[in-house]
Amino acid sequence: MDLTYTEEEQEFRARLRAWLATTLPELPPRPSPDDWPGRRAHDLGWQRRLYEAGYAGLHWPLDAGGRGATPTQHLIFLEETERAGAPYVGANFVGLLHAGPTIAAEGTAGQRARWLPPVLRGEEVWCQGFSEPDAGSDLASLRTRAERDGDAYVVTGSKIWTSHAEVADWCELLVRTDARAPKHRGISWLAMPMDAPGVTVRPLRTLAGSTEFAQMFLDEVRVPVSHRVGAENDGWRVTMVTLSFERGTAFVGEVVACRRTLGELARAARANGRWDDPVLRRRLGRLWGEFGALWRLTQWNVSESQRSGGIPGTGGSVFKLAYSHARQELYDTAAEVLGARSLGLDEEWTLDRLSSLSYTIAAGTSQIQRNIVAERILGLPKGR
Amino acid sequence: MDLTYTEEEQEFRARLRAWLATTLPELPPRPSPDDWPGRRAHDLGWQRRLYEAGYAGLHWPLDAGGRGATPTQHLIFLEETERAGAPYVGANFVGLLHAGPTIAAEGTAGQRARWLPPVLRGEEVWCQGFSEPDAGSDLASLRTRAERDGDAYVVTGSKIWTSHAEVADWCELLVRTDARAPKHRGISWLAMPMDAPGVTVRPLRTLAGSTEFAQMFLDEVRVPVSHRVGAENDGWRVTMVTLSFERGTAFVGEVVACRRTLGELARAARANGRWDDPVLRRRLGRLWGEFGALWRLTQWNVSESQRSGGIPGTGGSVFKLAYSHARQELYDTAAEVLGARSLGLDEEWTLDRLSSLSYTIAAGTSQIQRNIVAERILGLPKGR
Amino acid sequence: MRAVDFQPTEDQRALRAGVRDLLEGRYGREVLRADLDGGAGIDRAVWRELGRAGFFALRLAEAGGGVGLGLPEAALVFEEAGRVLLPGPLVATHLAAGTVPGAAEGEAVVTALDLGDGLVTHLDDADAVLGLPGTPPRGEPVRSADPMTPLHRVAGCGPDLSAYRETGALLTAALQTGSALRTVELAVRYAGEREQFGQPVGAFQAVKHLCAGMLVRAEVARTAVYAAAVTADGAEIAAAKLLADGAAVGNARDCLQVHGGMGFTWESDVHLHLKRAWLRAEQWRTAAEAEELLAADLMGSAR
Amino acid sequence: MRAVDFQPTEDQRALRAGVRDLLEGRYGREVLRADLDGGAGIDRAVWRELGRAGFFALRLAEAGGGVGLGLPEAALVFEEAGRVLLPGPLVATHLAAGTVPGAAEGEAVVTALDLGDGLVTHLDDADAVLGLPGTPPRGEPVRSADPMTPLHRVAGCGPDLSAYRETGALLTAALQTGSALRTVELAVRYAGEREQFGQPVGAFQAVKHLCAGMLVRAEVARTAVYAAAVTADGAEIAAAKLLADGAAVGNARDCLQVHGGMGFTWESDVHLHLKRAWLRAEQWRTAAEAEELLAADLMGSAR
Repeated sequence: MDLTYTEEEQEFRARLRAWLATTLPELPPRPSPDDWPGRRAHDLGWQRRLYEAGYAGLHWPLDAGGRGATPTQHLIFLEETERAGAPYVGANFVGLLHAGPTIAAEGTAGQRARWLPPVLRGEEVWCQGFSEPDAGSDLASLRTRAERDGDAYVVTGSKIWTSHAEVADWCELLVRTDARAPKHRGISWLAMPMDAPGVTVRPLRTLAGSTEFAQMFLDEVRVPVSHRVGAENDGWRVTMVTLSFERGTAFVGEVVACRRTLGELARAARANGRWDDPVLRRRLGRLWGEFGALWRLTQWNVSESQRSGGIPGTGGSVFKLAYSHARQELYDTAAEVLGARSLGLDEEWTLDRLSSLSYTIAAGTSQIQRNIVAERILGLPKGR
Repeated sequence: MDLTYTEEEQEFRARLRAWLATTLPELPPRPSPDDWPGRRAHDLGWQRRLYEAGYAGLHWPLDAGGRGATPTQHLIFLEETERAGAPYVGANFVGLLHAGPTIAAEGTAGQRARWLPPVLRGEEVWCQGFSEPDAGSDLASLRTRAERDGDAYVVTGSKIWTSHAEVADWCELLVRTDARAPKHRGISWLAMPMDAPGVTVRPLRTLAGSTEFAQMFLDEVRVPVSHRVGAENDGWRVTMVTLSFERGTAFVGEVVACRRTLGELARAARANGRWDDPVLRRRLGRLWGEFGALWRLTQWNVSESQRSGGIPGTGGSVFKLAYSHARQELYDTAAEVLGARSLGLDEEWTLDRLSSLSYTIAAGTSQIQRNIVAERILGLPKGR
Repeated sequence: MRAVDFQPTEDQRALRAGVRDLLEGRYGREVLRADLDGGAGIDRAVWRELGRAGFFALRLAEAGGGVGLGLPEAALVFEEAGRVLLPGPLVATHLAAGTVPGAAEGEAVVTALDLGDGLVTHLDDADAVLGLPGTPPRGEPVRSADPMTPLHRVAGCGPDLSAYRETGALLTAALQTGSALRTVELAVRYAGEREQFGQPVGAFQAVKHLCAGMLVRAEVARTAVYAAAVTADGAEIAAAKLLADGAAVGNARDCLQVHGGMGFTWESDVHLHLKRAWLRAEQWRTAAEAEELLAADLMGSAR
Repeated sequence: MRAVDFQPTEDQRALRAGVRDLLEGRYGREVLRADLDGGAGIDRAVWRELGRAGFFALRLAEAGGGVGLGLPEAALVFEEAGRVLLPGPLVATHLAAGTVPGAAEGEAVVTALDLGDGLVTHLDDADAVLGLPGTPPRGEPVRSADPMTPLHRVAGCGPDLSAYRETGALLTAALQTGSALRTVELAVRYAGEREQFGQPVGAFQAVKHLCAGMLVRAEVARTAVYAAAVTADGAEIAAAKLLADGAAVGNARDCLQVHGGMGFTWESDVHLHLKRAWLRAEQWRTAAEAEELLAADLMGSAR
């Protein structure tokens, strides 16, 4: 039981820190949130710099072009980049964390060669076409269908909650290839080119007023059969590999950011006098303790997956449950610090408060997570 | 929408208050909690005084020997007796609030004449034999069986959570008379004499260390068929009449008592300096607001049942959910007021804190209550 | 036998039903969404119609051209306005009736400095500010989290509103209660319709129990509001505001959770309830103030 | 490749397994219930056996007859003691090892004035009080809510315990974590066995989600305790105590709810976990103190 980094890890951190210190000031200014082409260019540019410096695909296996770093090194990377205020993974998210690892694990040599290098080098953007309007928590009930026509699938349906759809080159798409099979058994995983005829993207406005997500309408889109990763109708298993990657370290940067936010809240409360209110002060103190523990839980989960050879453990659901509720509590507390000012949309934490509302819903609602914890970890029986 | 009592109601309150002022000082001292015969005598004595003064069976119909008072008058009675510190209904509880009303509603003329007057006059004590070790939330799955043998049922099984079993004359008993019928359809309601051969009572110790409850073992107990109230196998419906009575005003005295407790907590906090802690003070303020609202909710439910001619509404589950959680929060706050002293069993609120733990469990767990609210009030579908 | 009766009278029920009909006709969901898309100005025609219906003059004496009703009736009517997310400084204009010319009739829009930090709602539309003589002061626009409630910040300290604070808090609590009751309905409807895993999500206990908890919050708050409207007691009003704020915010949150991803979209009405509930929680009486007031009342009662 | 590893080492796992075996053998459920029925005295034989196993001398240098291990090992061992509800002033005696003669070996029972209001546990059995020279002072017996932890009240102010407070808080947090993990197991086992409405109650989502929430609380607390044991940082220890207190109390409450009426009986072990958790929450560092300490640390980090 140790929290002292090895010399090697300390060196890794020092090198990374030095590189960030020289590199970040050279970056162009961030584009506005509505400037999708600008955001794509910015995020890809950052990825190219990472690639050149040897940090691209840190956690990917060596034979997929990655660096084969330990989970701890990946954790250090995520911690340091967030601390230094480096760009978020942004448009590279799906490529680096979903589609890429899936292709690395399940793709053919040709598929790996075609799709992985452009992701690492910051040349291509991926988006995700999993959820559908009628298949949210029950993802496996998806209805977008793909019918075989010669050497292509003809895909028709609609997808929702797709980030970066407007600027993506590829979409990792789940489609139903066998309507008569049990729902988990008739799904396939396809790489769909976003410029294929029949793909329509419509921005989806969230309650925060932003258009971070889109809806995708697919009307007889032809996707070559060679773009299928994994066997036909084996897409559910293929996808679960991807999703468990997401659970592992997806929130590391955010926990670091939440801890920084708490410091800012303390300063703001001192400045406006509300720090003198013990109710608020103790609430901030409690959150400081909770987010400290969440940081340690991240380290715990990482060291566990390190032992098991990189396979993410079941700790992800436990972490997500604790974290998503703590994050909502954090931004409710931010509103307490601000008082009536929290009603202003341009106040520092208001948009974050709005977006925090999705944390108990997205990527598996808290209700679904509790089912997972109860059934898969605790072994409680499924209901009738 | 009015909260002003009518002249008649004010007179009723004034008369009652005057009577309590003269009567309570004449009462003998309360027996110790472990002195069951003493408690029986004390509670019956109090009931006799109520009877003589014309307050017995206030809410019972006139033709059952009651006073036919309005729900509001009953509310005033419960409020004033609690305020004055009168004895709790105690050993008369089941007779006055469960078995009595059931017999009044469903019994024959002979059954009413036999069993109701002794309850009102404070001569006989009833207890309740509903729950079983394996039939808690799922009461209708009860397995105590009654087999017809001539003019008697032969009853074998066991019951749990029976108060006053040690000193009761009668037990309102639910038994299974048809093992092959659907579970709600094979139950009958019997009045069992507690001195019948085959009845064994064993005290059941609760986590509070007390023996308020008992377990009852029934070994071929003979109960005359004439002691059955309602038709054979119709006992579930008969019982539901009783249970809905319980929901109506069962907690009135307790809400009054909780409001008094809050005042005592405020005084205690002022005395030990903890009132200066805004966290505790605001928590007490919030509870004061909540219990005020719960008192109003009681009045709301009573005026609703008054309009509907005395039929208890569905508000009981809503009230019980809010109240049971508020009561637990109240006693957790009492522990905050006391600090480490709350660890002492003789401190004023420690035993109440322990007994408050049963409030989200007894008479329908909070989980069951939420099912009732969701399905019966909100109309949400039953799960598969 | 006559008896005290906390339930609404026949007249009160009729009033409530009438206002509900009016609002459903004049401020149904299509109007709400059109308002939302078209900017957050106040529709003067609706405002005048509210005036004609007696919404603002409700508690003025009949001799003075008012309706001559009391706080209980006002609470019922404001609850209905809260249900449909009717925008505008309803409480302030109601409080100004009889004082600010045109307020009673719905000819004038009156706002109030009922928020902290110099923030004020609907200043651009306002003909007057409660307690301030003359035309409204200028303010600096503040982008509002509630898209239907524009905000400005004004300088200096506002007028003494203590004469209005309790009634303002109570009627705001009534608006919150209406919203809380409405989000129960929205959640229950969605849970009954949306299917996942082969059954309506409302058949899952987790969703069912969220909805049950919402009803409990809303019913307790509603009773507190009605009781405070009847007694006009300061501590009861503080409790009503505290519980109604909690019910409106808590129910909107749970309603969003029941709606899942759909609740996170702009197209859903859930976020409008949440944002308005957040706003109203800051108006007239905050939770911290209400708790301290109740604590003082408790200590007073415990003497 | 070598890497930082927060997980317990092989040695640490072996130590934990050994202590678990020892405690299950010497302090299984029958012993616990016999202790409960037979009065709340400390079994000196068990105490000595704990001493022989190094429970108290764990962190003393090997040169001084100790085991030479650190706080992380102590946290693991105390977690095991918390699981089985082992009674006695375990933390105080552990802290006294090396100072009070016989404490390290389990020959002496040492209590501490680690509660507020002059309360002290197990005074009748104590050979010494931490930080007080000589024999223990007399105290007035106080009937204890925890039937296995007798209480006395002593007069006057106690010794300065600041040198012991953080370690005391941490090891108490470890006891709480053990209890929190144990009540998850008890709840899950009962939920899997108890049938109602034709299925195990653990198949109902409401029960399932209670259990899931319990595991989350326990796992977060456990991680906080382990981290604080490794870093020995004051703020991390405060967080560990705060979270472990919450996990132990909250889990015992939820475990009782899962058990329904059965949990309300004396025969169930659930109430013993709850009462002990309430007691420990008052020892060494209360929630209010921990929150203020964390707030100060936050402000310090925010400078």
